[in-house]
Formats: sequence, C-alpha cells, structure tokens
Amino acid sequence: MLRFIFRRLLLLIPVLIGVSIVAFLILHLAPGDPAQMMGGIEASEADLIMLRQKFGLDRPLPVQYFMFLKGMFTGELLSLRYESPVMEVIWPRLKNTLALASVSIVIAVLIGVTAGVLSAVKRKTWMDYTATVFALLGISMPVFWWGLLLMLLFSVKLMWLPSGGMGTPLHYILPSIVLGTASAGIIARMTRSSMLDVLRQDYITTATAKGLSRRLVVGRHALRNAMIPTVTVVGLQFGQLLAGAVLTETVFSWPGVGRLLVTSILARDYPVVQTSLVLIAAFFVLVNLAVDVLYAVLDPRVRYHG
Amino acid sequence: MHVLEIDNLVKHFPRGGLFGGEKNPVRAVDGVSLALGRGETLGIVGESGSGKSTVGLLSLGLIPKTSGTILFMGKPVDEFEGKELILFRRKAQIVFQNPFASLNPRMIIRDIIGRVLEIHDIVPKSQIAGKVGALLQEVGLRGDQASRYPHEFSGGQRQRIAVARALASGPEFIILDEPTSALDVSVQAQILNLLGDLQQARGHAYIFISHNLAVIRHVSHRVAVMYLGKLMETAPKEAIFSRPVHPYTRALLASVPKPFVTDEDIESKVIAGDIPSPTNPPSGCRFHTRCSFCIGVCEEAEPAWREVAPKHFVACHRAEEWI
Amino acid sequence: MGETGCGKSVTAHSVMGLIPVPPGRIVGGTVTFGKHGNLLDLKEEEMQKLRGKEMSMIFQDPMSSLNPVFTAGFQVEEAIVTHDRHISKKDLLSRVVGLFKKVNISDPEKSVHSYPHMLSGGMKQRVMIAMGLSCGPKLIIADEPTTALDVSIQAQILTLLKKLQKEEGSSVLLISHDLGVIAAMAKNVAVMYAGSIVEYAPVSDLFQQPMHPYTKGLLGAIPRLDRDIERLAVIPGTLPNLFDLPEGCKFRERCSEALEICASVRPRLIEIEPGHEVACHACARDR
Amino acid sequence: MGSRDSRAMLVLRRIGRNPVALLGLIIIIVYIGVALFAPILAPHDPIDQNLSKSFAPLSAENPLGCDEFGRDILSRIIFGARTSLIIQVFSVLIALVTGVFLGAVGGYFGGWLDEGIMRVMDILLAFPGILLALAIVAVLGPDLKNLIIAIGIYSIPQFARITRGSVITVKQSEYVTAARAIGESHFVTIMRYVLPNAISPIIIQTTLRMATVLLTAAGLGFLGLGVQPPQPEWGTMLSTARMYLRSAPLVAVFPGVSIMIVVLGFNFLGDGLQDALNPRLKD
Repeated sequence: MLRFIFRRLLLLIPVLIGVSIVAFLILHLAPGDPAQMMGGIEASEADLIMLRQKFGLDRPLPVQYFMFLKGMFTGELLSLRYESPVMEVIWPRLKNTLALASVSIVIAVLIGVTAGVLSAVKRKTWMDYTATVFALLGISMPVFWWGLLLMLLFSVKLMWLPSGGMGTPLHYILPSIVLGTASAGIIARMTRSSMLDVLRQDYITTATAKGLSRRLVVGRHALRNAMIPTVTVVGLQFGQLLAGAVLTETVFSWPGVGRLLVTSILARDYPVVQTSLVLIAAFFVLVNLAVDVLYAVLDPRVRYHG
Repeated sequence: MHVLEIDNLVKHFPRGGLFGGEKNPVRAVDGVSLALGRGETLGIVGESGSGKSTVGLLSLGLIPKTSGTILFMGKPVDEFEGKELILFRRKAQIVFQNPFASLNPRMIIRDIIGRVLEIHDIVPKSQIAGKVGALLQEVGLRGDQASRYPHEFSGGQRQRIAVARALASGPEFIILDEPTSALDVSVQAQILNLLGDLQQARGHAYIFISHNLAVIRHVSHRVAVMYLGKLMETAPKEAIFSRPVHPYTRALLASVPKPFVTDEDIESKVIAGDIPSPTNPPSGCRFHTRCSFCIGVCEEAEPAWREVAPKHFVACHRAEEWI
Repeated sequence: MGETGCGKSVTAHSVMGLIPVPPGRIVGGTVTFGKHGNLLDLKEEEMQKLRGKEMSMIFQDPMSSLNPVFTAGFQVEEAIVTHDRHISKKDLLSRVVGLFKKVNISDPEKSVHSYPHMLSGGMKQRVMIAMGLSCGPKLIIADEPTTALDVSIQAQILTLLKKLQKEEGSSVLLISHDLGVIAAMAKNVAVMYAGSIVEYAPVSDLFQQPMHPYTKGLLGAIPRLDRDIERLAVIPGTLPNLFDLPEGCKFRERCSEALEICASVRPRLIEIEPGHEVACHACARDR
Repeated sequence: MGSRDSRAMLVLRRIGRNPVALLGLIIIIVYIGVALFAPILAPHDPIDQNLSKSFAPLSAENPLGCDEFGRDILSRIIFGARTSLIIQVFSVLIALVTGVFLGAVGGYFGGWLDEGIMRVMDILLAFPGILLALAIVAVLGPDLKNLIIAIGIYSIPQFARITRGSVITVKQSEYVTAARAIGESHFVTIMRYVLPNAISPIIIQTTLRMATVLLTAAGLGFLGLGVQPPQPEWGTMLSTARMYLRSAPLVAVFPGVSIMIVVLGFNFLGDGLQDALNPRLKD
C-alpha cells in the first residue's frame, strides 16, 4: 500500500512541474510586453524598467522560470499590490477557501449519494424522476445567480443569514450550499448510474440467491461497489469547488483565494495570479491522489495490482 | 512448399511499466514450430493460456512477434511491406470467435465484404455489388440481404458473413479462431458443414483453433496440442485420437465428458490442479505439475521435440514408452 | 438441456424467485417444493428463508458471480450467518474452512482471506459450490456450472459435484447445453425448446432412443470425439421469434416429420414409454 | 428494415419517448431560433440607452422592464442568446476538433505519442474548472474572441480524454483487427471502423459541454472578464444587476433564468442521449 502511494506521489512530480510551467508561461504567451501587461498602459518608462529588472524579464525564459519557482518558496516573489511575499498573501486566503470547499463537499456527498442511491433503487418511480430533475436543475444553475437568489431571500428579505464575509458558522451556510449544489447534482447522477450498473451484476443475483434481504443486498453488496466510481467523481468535484469558489466568493465576499485571484487579475498583480494557480492546481492534484488511495481501499483489485 | 511455416515462434506480452518495476511478461507463445500444407486443415487445440489464439494473430502479422520466424510461401511475414503486405493480406484471412464483435456495426454487409474486393481490386467497382451477392449465396445467405446491417442477423448468419468476407479475396489459408464456440450446437453443425464444403470447392487451407476436441476431430487433417505456450504433440488426426502419446493429450481426451456415454467414470480421469499462469510457467516440462507420469527429469529439463512415429511429434521425456 | 433461448435458465431463476419484477412477471403455473408448497405463493420474506438454506444456486460465470470487494471466506460466511444468526465467530470460520476443504480448495486457511480476483476460475467456482452447500440444501440448481471453464477444470468441477451430491444427498437441477455434461451427470433429462419441455426421459433412454425430432436433430448435429462422422446432420431453419410464437407445435417449421395437426394444436407431454415423455404428435401416432 | 440510418432513427425514437430529453430538445430549438432571429424578435435595440427609463418596471412596452441605463431587458436577453450561442458553438468546435484529433491519434497509435499527449492533457486538467479559462482571459484581455479561445482551450482535455478512452475500447474489438486483416490502411481504419463506433460518448460530451461552456462564459462575464458591456451577454448583465440587487432585484432575475433554462435544455438532452446511445439497452 505504501509503495502504491509512493508511486503515485512520484507520478505527481511531472504534473506539478508542468502546472508551474503553464502558470509561468501564461504571462509570456500573450502578445505584447509582459512588463507593459504588469504595469498597465499608464506605466512610465521608468516603471517598466523597474518591473523588467525585478522579474528579470530581460533574461532568458528558463532563467525567469527558475527565478519564479525559487521566488515562490523563498518569499522573494512579491505581490505587486501588497508588496509582501506571495505566499503570505495567498496562504491565509487559501485556508479560507479550503474550509468553505470542505464544508461544501460534505454537503454535496451527503445529498448526492443519498439521492443517487434512492433514485437507482426506486428506478422509474416518482422518487427517481424528482431526484433526476432536481439533480439536473442543480447542475444547470449558474452558481453566482443561485447565490444572488439565496442572498436576496435569506439575507435581504428574511434577514436570517449574513449576506457576506466570514466569521461565524452562520456565514458558512449560504456559500457552502451554493457552492455544493452543482456537485451534489453531479454526484447524484453518477451514483445513480453506477448503482444501476452494479445492480445488474451477477454477484448481486448471487447475494440474493443466498437468502440476503434486499436491504443487505443493496446496502452491502451493491453500495460498496457503486461507490468506487463515485469516489473518483467526488475527487474531481473537489477541484470544481476550488474553481467555483472564484464565483461564490465574489458573490458572498468570502475572503478566499478565489476572490483574491479575481481582484489580482483586475489589478494585474500577476505574481499572485500565477502562484495562486499553481497552489490551487497542486491542492487539486493532491486531493486526487487521496482519491486514488481511497479507491484502492475500496477496490481490492487495485490494491494488489495497482 | 508449405503455405505457412512457423519456426520457434515466441511471443511475450510485457506487463507493468512506469515505476511499476519490471514484471514477468506473459509468455503467450514460447517456441512453437508448425507447418501448414496446401489445402490442409490443421487443428490447434488447447485450454486457456495455451497461446493458440496468439499463434493465429502472429501468423497473420497482426501483432508483432518476439522472436522466431513465420514464413508465408517461403517469405517472412513480418517483413512484408506496401504491395507485398497487401498481397499477403489477400492470401491470408481470418474468422473470429464472436460473430457479434467481428463485423463493423456501422457498415452494411455490402460494404463489409465489398471493402475486401475494393482494397485488393478483385473485381471492377461496378461489379462489386454483384460479386458480394454471389459470395453471400456461396455461404448460404441471400444476395438481397447485402444492404442490411450486422445487427439484423442471427449469430449463425453473422458467422456466415464473416466467412464470406474471408473468402472474398480468394485466400490460400484462413485462420479460424474458435469460429463456432459462440454458437449453439445446431448452428455449429451448419457452419462446420459450410466450412468443409468451401474447402472442398476452393482448396484453401485452414488453421482451425478451438478448445473443443470433438470439433477439432471433426474438421482437422492434422492436430497440434498446445499447453502454456508450448506444443505438446502434433500428429495426423487418426494418430492423435486413437494413439495419443503425450500424457496431456491423453488426459485431455479422457476428461471430456462424452455424449452417448452415460454413467462414465470421469473421476479417475481428472487432471489434477489448476492451469499454471503463463507469466510464471513451471520449469522443465510445463505439464509436469499436473502430470501423473512425472519423473525427476521432467521438473528440470525441457523435453525435446521429436518425431516418435511418422509425422507424429511429441515433447515428452517418456514418449517412447507409450508408442 | 437446451440451446440458447430455450428458457432453461429462466426456469431455474423462476424457481429461486430471482426473476427481476418488473420487467419480468410470472403469469401462471406452480412450483411445488417439498413441504413448502407452491413457491410462487410465498411472500418475499419467506422465500428469503428458503434461498441459500433449502435451495441454492451455482451460476455459469464464476468470474462475475462473486463480489469483487469482499473476501471469498466472507461471502461464504454471509450465506451461513443469514440463516443462523447465533453462530459464534470461531465456529463460523472453522465451518467455512471446512467447506473449503470439502470442495478441495487449495490452502483453505489462506484462501478464506483471498479476494475473488486472486483465485482462478476453477477455484472461484469451488467457492460458489461451498456457498451453495453451506446450509445443506435439499436442492442445488447448477446453471451451466462449467461452461466458462476449461476442459480439464470442467472435469474437476463435475467430479466434485457428483461426489458432493452423493455425500450430501441433495438433488441437483443441472442446466446445460452440453450433451456430454448431461450424459456424465444426469439421471433424468428434460430437453427444452422455445420455452417448453419437448422430451423428458432417463438419460440412457434419451441418448439410445431419442424420440422428439428436435432431440434427434440435436444428437445428430454434434461432432463426436469417439468416432469420425462424414457429415453432421443439420436442423434446418432457426428458432422461432419468442415474441410471436406460431400456433401449434413450436418446432413444426423446422421439423421433417410434421403432420397436419402440428400446425394447429400444440402437443402436450405424453408418456410414450415408461418414464419417457414426449411432446410430439408424430411420436404419439407412431406408438 | 435495412435502412441506412436505422441507428439514428432508433436514437431519435428513444429521445422522443423520453419526455425529459424531448423537453431539452425543444428548449434548444427555441433557443437557437431566438438567437438566429434576434433582430426580428427583439422589440427594441439592445444597446439603446434611455436614462429616463432607468429601472422602468415591467410594462407592455418593456415586458421585462429596463436596466440601469434604461435599456430594454427583453431585447438584451434575446440578443444575449445570440452572444451565448456564438460562444458555445465556436468554443466547443475548437475543443471538439482538437480534442477528438488528439484523443483519436493517441488512443489508436498508443506508445510515446499517446503518453505525451495525455501528460499534457493531465497538466491542463490540473487547473480545475473555470480557472484555466480565467487565466487565459486574464492575459489575453476580455473580449468575445479571447473568451472563445480561452473556453475552447480549456475544453480540449475533456474531449481528448473521452475520445481516447472510447477509441481504445473500440480498437480492441475484433472488427478492427478484421479491418487490419483485410488490408485496410490505418487512416481508413480510424475513419471508417474506429471513429464511427467511438462516437457516442463524444456526442454526449458535446451536448453536455455546450451546457458547461455557457455556464463558464456567463461566470466570466459575471466576474467582468467576459464579454464587455454594452454588448448584451447574460453573465455580464448579472454582474451589473448585482450592484442594484437591493433596489431592483428583478433586473437580476431574468438573465439568470435564461442561463438556467438553456443550460437545463442541454443537460436534459445530454442525459437523454446517455440513455438513448447506451448500447446495453436494447430496444
């Protein structure tokens, strides 16, 4: 098992390097002078020279890349806006985002798996149809609009819940529901289809043939197998939540990395933008590693061959 | 000259990979030598893991070999390129086991068979439809069924279509890879009769691959018995079925339950043990772990492949005792 | 015995109450099982108590009939615990190991902890048999138990089934399309065609003097291992469409002995010789 | 019997029998109609400002009221459909062509080529959801063309992965080996044997991707990084409406409803296609 994890960790390295290269290159692939992009049109010639020097923009790309990588970890890479090391700017906000995303994923899994299982077991009943329509509605709802609607109702009209910011557990309710809605829908659909798939398998007939009750057949034999593909989807959804946070945090003024990313883009604070991208991607990749491990726990075939 | 000559053919499928560490390869075929005469049917029989289907794919150059030689009309198959390769494809054909998987579901029958005529320029374009109709009739279907899709046919009918496709280019030999294993007994009889009739009329050779010994007996002139990637015994049909030498052949023949023979005592004839994995085959003679005649040397030395009677080859240390 | 689509498997599943409803539906008939009466009248909970305990089933494909995420031992334990809730953990394990020994699973103490993918096809089928035997059932339904296995492994499993049947005294309902397997295993044979039994006879009678034209055709169509046949006999035509069965005898269109009456009246099973029943107008007339 | 398009007909029949999928199809047809005939359908010029009608309530003249500049919201929504459709069609087209090509080549030939393509896709996929598009727009600058490019690029890996998976499955089938055995070239094998049989998941993905892409475009618009005002786009409209949420909440309702309905349409159809194209379910 340890070897399995170690091997997966090794495989991550090229992906992480690739991610950092992409994040680094984004600034350079755009047409025009990177210094001009950072400084904006109002930047003076002196400003541009200063920027070029600070980021080594006049040096070869590989050198710049290593400066970028090194600067990220040593604190030499500074945010243009806050003039402090990028990590110090991003880290506390990333923690807020992770907190929000974690609450959301728990909500999404609880709702999604329950709805998916019910709708598979009660296939073609009103329960299945209701769950299907709600799941598709959840997937189709624009996050930011859904947020605005809930805010309008619970904060503006009813004034039950705060409309933005963080601090108390109450602050979590609206943003985490909004953020988790689409994921709940996707998890429900996935659980339903994998459950239907599993229920058709021969070993389900075997379990019934040995005299197990329907409840045990579904709850023990089917669910465990159906969760295997669902786990993968949950991992992918966690990434979607990190990305969706960009919108949710903007709506609810959540002090997270998503909002930081948007404001930094608008302020042309590229060091923060690039580093945020790398960090979010790294987290996403790590979560997927955790999913792989969980996958192996659930599925003995992977455990012994993986 | 032989149509096909295989010498010391080896195919290992690698496993594992990146960071996985080198795992043992699957030794699917491990030193097989065979020859196929003109108009002959060579039956290859074996259980799963014997490598019999791999031999079929290798003979057509559809997968790369690991080592050894495969000669078609004296020329190495895996060196064919361009025009020569096309010509070889014309002369060597295959029919697969599963008629539900071997026909492209998105093509109508006229195209499935017509493509062969087109690629090899067998008849002018304008005559393709007519020729397809004739081929369909030859395999016992109606010419007007050519505009249908495969899913509109039954398993037996599809297998006839697959046979027609193989015939279309006028091949020298056809690999039949378990062509009736997916079919019911009554349909199997129809296909086996058809294959026999076609061979009489056209004179091509067959390599008939099957796990079913009775079918092999019915169709073959000569039989090769494979076990874990190796040949155990080859002999003319009469010899294999009336005077089998290799303990594996004998045990296999004995362990098939026979219709018409009721109350048979199969218990005493069972081959013990599981089939070992082809990734880690036993040392010496591959069959020694399950052989009831195993002696010391069987565990260590690989038995020599030798002719113990005219055209009767065996790889067994004790072969001479049982002639 | 019968070919694809003859209804042999569906019959077995119906007996066990394993036909999924919907889309399946049992529209008529009875299944009488010893003192339990007509199984079709039993409630689902009552059937649950019978399944695995009084009657058990072995399926065709051992690769897919064991749950990949549980150990072989656990899956057999489950069959026992379901019908005996008070058994102690220790007894349970020793019983499973005992069962594994009985079905000749190599290294039973270790094998109980193996996951299905670590076992060979033959071993998996032995696990299925151990599961089927675990509660000493009166009836074992074996649905093509060796079709997915190699010849040499098939012989092992058939031998095992025969031996266990003798030891345990269970009845076996064996379903197969393989005439050889039927000949080796069965005492009485029912031949099915398009959803009905067309012939029922002691096994030796069936092979020595088959009566129904379908049975005769089938016996003529198999290649023989013990002798050469010049040309195989062929049953012309194909199975009728099960959605739109013809009136009268379902085999009429493929039958060389068909009479006028065969087109209108569906023949019923009639005992023509002691213990030998046939559903055929022509056979009935000839006797 | 024997009709060339029997399969397409079968799929259509299945869709017709599935009320949810049918509803989706109808929504999509109406949406495309609205986008195509926007100039005819819209009662006003979507860009015309009239400050005297700022936040005008619903009326016969302005059925959905007016926004902060007094522009007719209904007209802006109708023209917004056009913008959305352009973004969807072109970005999905970019992704479809590139992704299917990369996936098919990688899946069919395998080896280092496949390995290389998939590693690059893995890297792109490591930027979850909207982030990659966001980053690309951030440097290219927000306008319609760049939005299409950004969303197109970020959709490529999905198509590449799905195509590859499907191609690998199909590649192993006996009819592809048979194609090789009769002497078909690699190109013909891919085009006539592999792709036609690998197409179902790609069709499903295309439909579902139309939904995702619309949400992404609207999301970027909402962040002010999408289509720029005054050009009408639903997400951008929501972005400005948000500032007046307390005083004029209705302005924020209609663009959101539009997005949701259209996205729902594609998701309904995609979900229905998933069932209709499932080879396991026979008619």
